[in-house]
Amino acid sequence: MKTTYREAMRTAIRDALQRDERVFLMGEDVGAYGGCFAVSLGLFEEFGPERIRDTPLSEAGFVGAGIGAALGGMRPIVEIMTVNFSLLALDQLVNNAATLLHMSGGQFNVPLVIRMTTGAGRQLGAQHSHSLEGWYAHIPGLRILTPATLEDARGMLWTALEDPDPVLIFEHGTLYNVAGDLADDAGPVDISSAAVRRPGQDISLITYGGTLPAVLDAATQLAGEGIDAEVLDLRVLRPLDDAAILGSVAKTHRAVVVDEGWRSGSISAEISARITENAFFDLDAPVGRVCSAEVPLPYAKHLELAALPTAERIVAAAREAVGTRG
Amino acid sequence: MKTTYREAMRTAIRDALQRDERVFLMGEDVGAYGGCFAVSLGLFEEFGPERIRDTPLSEAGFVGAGIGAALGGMRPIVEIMTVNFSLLALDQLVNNAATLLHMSGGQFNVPLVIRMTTGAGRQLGAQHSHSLEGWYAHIPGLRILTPATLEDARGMLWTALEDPDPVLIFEHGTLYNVAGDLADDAGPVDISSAAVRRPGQDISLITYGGTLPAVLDAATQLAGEGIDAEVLDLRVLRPLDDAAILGSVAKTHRAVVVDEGWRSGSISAEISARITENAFFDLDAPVGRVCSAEVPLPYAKHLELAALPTAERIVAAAREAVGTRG
Amino acid sequence: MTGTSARGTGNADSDHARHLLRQMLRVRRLEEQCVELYSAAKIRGFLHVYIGEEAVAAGVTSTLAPDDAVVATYREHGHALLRGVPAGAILAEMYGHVEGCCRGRGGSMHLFDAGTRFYGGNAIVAGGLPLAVGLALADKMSGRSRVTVCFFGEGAVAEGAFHESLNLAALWQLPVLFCCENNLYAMGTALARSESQTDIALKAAGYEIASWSADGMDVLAVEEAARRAVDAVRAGGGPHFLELRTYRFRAHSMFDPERYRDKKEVSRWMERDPINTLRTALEASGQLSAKDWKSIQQDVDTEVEAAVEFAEAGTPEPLEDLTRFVYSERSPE
Amino acid sequence: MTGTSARGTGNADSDHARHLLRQMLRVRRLEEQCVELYSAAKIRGFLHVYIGEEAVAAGVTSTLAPDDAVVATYREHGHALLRGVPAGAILAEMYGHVEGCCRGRGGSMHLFDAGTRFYGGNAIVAGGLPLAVGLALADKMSGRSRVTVCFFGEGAVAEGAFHESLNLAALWQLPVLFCCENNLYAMGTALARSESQTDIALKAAGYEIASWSADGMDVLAVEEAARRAVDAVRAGGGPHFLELRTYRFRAHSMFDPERYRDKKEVSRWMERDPINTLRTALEASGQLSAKDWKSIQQDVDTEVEAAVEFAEAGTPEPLEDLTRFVYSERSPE
Ligand SMILES: Cc1ncc(C[n+]2csc(CCOP(=O)(O)OP(=O)(O)O)c2C)c(N)n1
Ligand SMILES: Cc1ncc(C[n+]2csc(CCOP(=O)(O)OP(=O)(O)O)c2C)c(N)n1
Ligand SMILES: [Mg+2]
Ligand SMILES: [Mg+2]
Repeated sequence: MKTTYREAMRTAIRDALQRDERVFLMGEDVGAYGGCFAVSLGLFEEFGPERIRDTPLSEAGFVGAGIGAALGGMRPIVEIMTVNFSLLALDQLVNNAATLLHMSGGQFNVPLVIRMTTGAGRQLGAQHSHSLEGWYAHIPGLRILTPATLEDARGMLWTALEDPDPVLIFEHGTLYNVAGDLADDAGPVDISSAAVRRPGQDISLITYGGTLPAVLDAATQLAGEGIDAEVLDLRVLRPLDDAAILGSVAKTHRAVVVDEGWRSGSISAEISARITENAFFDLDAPVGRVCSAEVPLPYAKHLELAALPTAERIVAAAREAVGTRG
Repeated sequence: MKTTYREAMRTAIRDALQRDERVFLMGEDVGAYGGCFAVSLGLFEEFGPERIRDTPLSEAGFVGAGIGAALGGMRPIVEIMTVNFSLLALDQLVNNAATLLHMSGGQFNVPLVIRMTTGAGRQLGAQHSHSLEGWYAHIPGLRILTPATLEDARGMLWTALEDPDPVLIFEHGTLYNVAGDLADDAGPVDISSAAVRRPGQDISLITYGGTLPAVLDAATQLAGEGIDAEVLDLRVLRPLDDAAILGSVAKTHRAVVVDEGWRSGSISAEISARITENAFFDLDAPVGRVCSAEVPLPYAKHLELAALPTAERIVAAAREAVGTRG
Repeated sequence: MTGTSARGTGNADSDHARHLLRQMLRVRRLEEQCVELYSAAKIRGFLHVYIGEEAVAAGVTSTLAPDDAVVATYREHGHALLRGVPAGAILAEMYGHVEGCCRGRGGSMHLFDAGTRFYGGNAIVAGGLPLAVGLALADKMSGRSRVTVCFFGEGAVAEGAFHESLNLAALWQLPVLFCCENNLYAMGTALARSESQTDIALKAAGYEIASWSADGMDVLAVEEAARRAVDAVRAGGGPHFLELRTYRFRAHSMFDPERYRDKKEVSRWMERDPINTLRTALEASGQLSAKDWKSIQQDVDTEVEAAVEFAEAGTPEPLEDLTRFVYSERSPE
Repeated sequence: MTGTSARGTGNADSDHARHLLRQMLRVRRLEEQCVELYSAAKIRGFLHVYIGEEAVAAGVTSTLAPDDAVVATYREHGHALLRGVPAGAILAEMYGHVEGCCRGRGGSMHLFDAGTRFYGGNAIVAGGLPLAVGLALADKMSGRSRVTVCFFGEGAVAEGAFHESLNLAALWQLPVLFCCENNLYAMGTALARSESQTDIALKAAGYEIASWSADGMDVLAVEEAARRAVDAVRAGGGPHFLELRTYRFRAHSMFDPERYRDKKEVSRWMERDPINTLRTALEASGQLSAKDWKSIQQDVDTEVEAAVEFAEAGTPEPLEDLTRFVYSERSPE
């Protein structure tokens, strides 16, 4: 079946609404407007204003209300239009969603799913281009998902809804229009493991979400140069799938981590540190990182592009790692 | 002169208020109450309610107002009682304070200083024990300071106020009562470099802020075992002083990074990644990390202690690194 | 000014009034015990006691049904106790013992209890309001006629979360009762130094929420106001708001030197002690004999002593379990 | 309903009315040009135009002194233009050129200009309100009699930052004028679906802020209301609040299919086009000749054409400069 990432996401939401009465979607303009990125287009008409619930502009309020509704037995899907606005709700996420289970000694779990668009690449400027999913992965108590494929866009939501704890799903804005084939019987997928998107022997390119396409491009280019890169899609940023990461590096002895966050304190740093800690003597080269330049994302196209990880920069980093003698 | 960290900080604030008319202190209970940790005790009486300005409970509002006042020519010191509440103001910090200079093409700098208490160790539970300074260090446009000594408590504030850009000062709650001698002429200190607090040859122990005392303890214990540890106090978490970090490691060939943040995505990960990237072939052992356990901080004393970096755990990590054959 | 609205002298009314008196005394003694235990270093962290404000929690909780929900603040020992959390489980929690209502992980500011639908214990000012809105939303969407009561201080009124929560509750007509415990101070900040509009009930009305204030030192007045509001909420009347005018007799927390208020102001308010007031009124109208009062006191003392013993006898959680409850161990039903 | 409050026919009044007409037309043409350039892919990112709402910015800015400050939203081209940012610098900004008012780093949503004290250009709804409060605080503390005007949409009213900002401004009696551009929709969300209290001016009054509403389709009415408010603020009367009732004729942004509102509603409002309304009234009262109107149009067209040329001729910033302006290059005075 031909579909897009956007449609796959919408199918997942529709499916969840049909499967479980407790599920509802809530957020700014998810209803009458049709969703700011048209993900929920048509669902308002199909499920009505109670279950496709438009909210006022009050991120802290409706995210907190989502936590409360989850405590109250519902299975809310809260959409924050974009990660940029999620900062307004961060207190609710960090101090309530992520802590209630622990503070209550295991009594109150929060089965909440939060979806948001993330990432740059569309000339939206400094306040609308954050890639903070790696940053969120610092918080114990949260599970962080980054669907990069049609299968994951279609399949992660239901599994997330079955999870007893809060799950954040980050959808990269440049992926919504990605089109491709999806099996007719595509359904729920696991939300705990990384996936090898391209097997290879010479180097591990580790990434997730919005940068997966660029990394796959880079791998193709590298293949042309005789470098056989393995591409690992993390899929889940918290908890990280250490076995998959270390397994890949044990085979290739070299790794470059690619993500769209700012380099300092990026999830790439964490992955680099873990690889070094656990596979130091396996490594033939230091773990490389390709991240965003440390600058609020500029509007101008050429500047924005220069700030982001591109296939060229990934290829260059991989070449350097492979060129290094261990 | 005998003094405490708290008093040194207060002296710094008083000094700034006296030096520059544009300086004022604003925050919850900084005035009539005397400051929630008594840092500003007496200043309300001395400088009056305009310059020691109590605010309502509205972190987003008064942090944003601080940004505006800085744009308007003042030199505000905004106190957020604790880092835990700063999450409510994060949008203002990330989307305004850190971006205005860039978005405006260099026109509007934000000469704002924000002070807050950080850290655990006082049985305050999951919502009052965050150590997020390393997390904040991810944001370009901010400068992050972590005074750990009396000199720095006394000296960092004025230099921060002279900085044209936003500076966040994190004061660890367990340091306020630390007492010691401070030179009578102690004054402004630099806010760009790390400092060696104990020179050593065998291993670099890299830390900052609230964990410096435990690291110094650990170094003393290690000395008893014949391990000569160098203790590096980062002082500034953004931008990091790479030269100091790499310089120390070039000498010792081994490093353990200690911080109170949760391990995944901690500033320790960033430091580990940088060392590996820049000094991979100098290292005789993988860079070690001693961080907090990945759990919302529990109230019970024994559990909290078990979650935090202690001298014992630092010693153990250092022993392991030194025991590793390069 | 120290009068009380105790009116009925029927048997049932008398029983009920004595019950409220007992409830307030239970809170008072428990809190006094906490202060003592804090001084003895048995309890650590931040401790905020409710002494002086007992009429508010006693009056409001007395109007609730067992499956209603309560969301409170870090000053919540009394609310937990009156909703049915055993005093022993509360004290054991503050001891950091596994027998505590949160296994010692929450502490004084984070009491929770699933059995009584007590949703904390929130140490972020105004942080509980959105949760209460969500709990009420769940009830409304599920067609249940439960009420969620949310307690918070007047300091919370300045926070954005207050504003967003009231608007959502009113917009969606949710079954939630907001109870503002207006004790005139947020730590050291007097109401007039934090709100341009000091009439809190009026402020709430600006969201089109039915809203009124009551004398928070008079448990019968609180109860009457609360009953009216709870009944209306339960009947589908949408959110309601109560401003309960009260005062805390003690410092904000164990670290507060109370530089911001006058001793005379405190003693003026102490003349209106909600427990004394009710006791005196009941005695005057013959509804409370010396024997009654003594027996109430004895019962309460016994309860609190037993609670201390329970807490003392508690055990610390094993260190191996440190990272439990970060994620759930089982799927929810 | 389509009447206008244009009354005076004195020469000065006529000149002034024609000036306002010109100002609105400048905004209109610039915005139309933006839409065209967006379609031609010269401008990218998000683009929000102000067509239909010109009377608001024109009426308010006309009452300001040169050193007053303005804080606006992502729908701010008109405000920037009317405060004196050259049209060429605005368009060059959207081209991403170094000649743009922010060197191409800000784009459509982030116009800034130090020279005219234009503080953006903020793409976080309600994110500008606390900044405006702070700017006003700086003025008050420095004893300056400047006014800070903060524009925002009615959608911002639900955000916590709105609440916190109004309270601070009122509490501290700061010289700030809040201007709510109530165009009835926040993207696709109609006012009644986002606010339990839809009378925004009334809501503001709940903070003890002097507050009134004006017809935002009538530039003279806006100006009159604004003048009264600005004068009061400047005279030390504390914060003021204006609700300006207006309507956007175009989609929210270039990506909006406008499923949430009726075409008929839009055309009803278009009958009240602020430019047509004033033009017709001035023509009817003999204050605007056909020649006058033609010359205004020609001037404006010339200005906008020149701006496009300026933007087209602009240059991209060198890539080496990517990380400039993350930190300052020099100390401030
Ligand atoms: C968001 C936030 N900011 C600051 C604090 C610190 N703090 C704890 S209690 C308190 C005062 C709250 O006053 P109020 O809401 O009136 O409740 P009361 O203590 O009087 O019961 C403050 C400022 C906090 N816990 N949360
Ligand atoms: C905090 C935040 N949440 C969501 C958005 C996305 N968004 C951009 S404009 C807008 C609608 C704002 O409506 P209003 O304030 O009425 O202004 P208008 O666009 O009508 O001028 C929304 C929801 C945002 N920019 N910021
Ligand atoms: Mg209070
Ligand atoms: Mg609007």
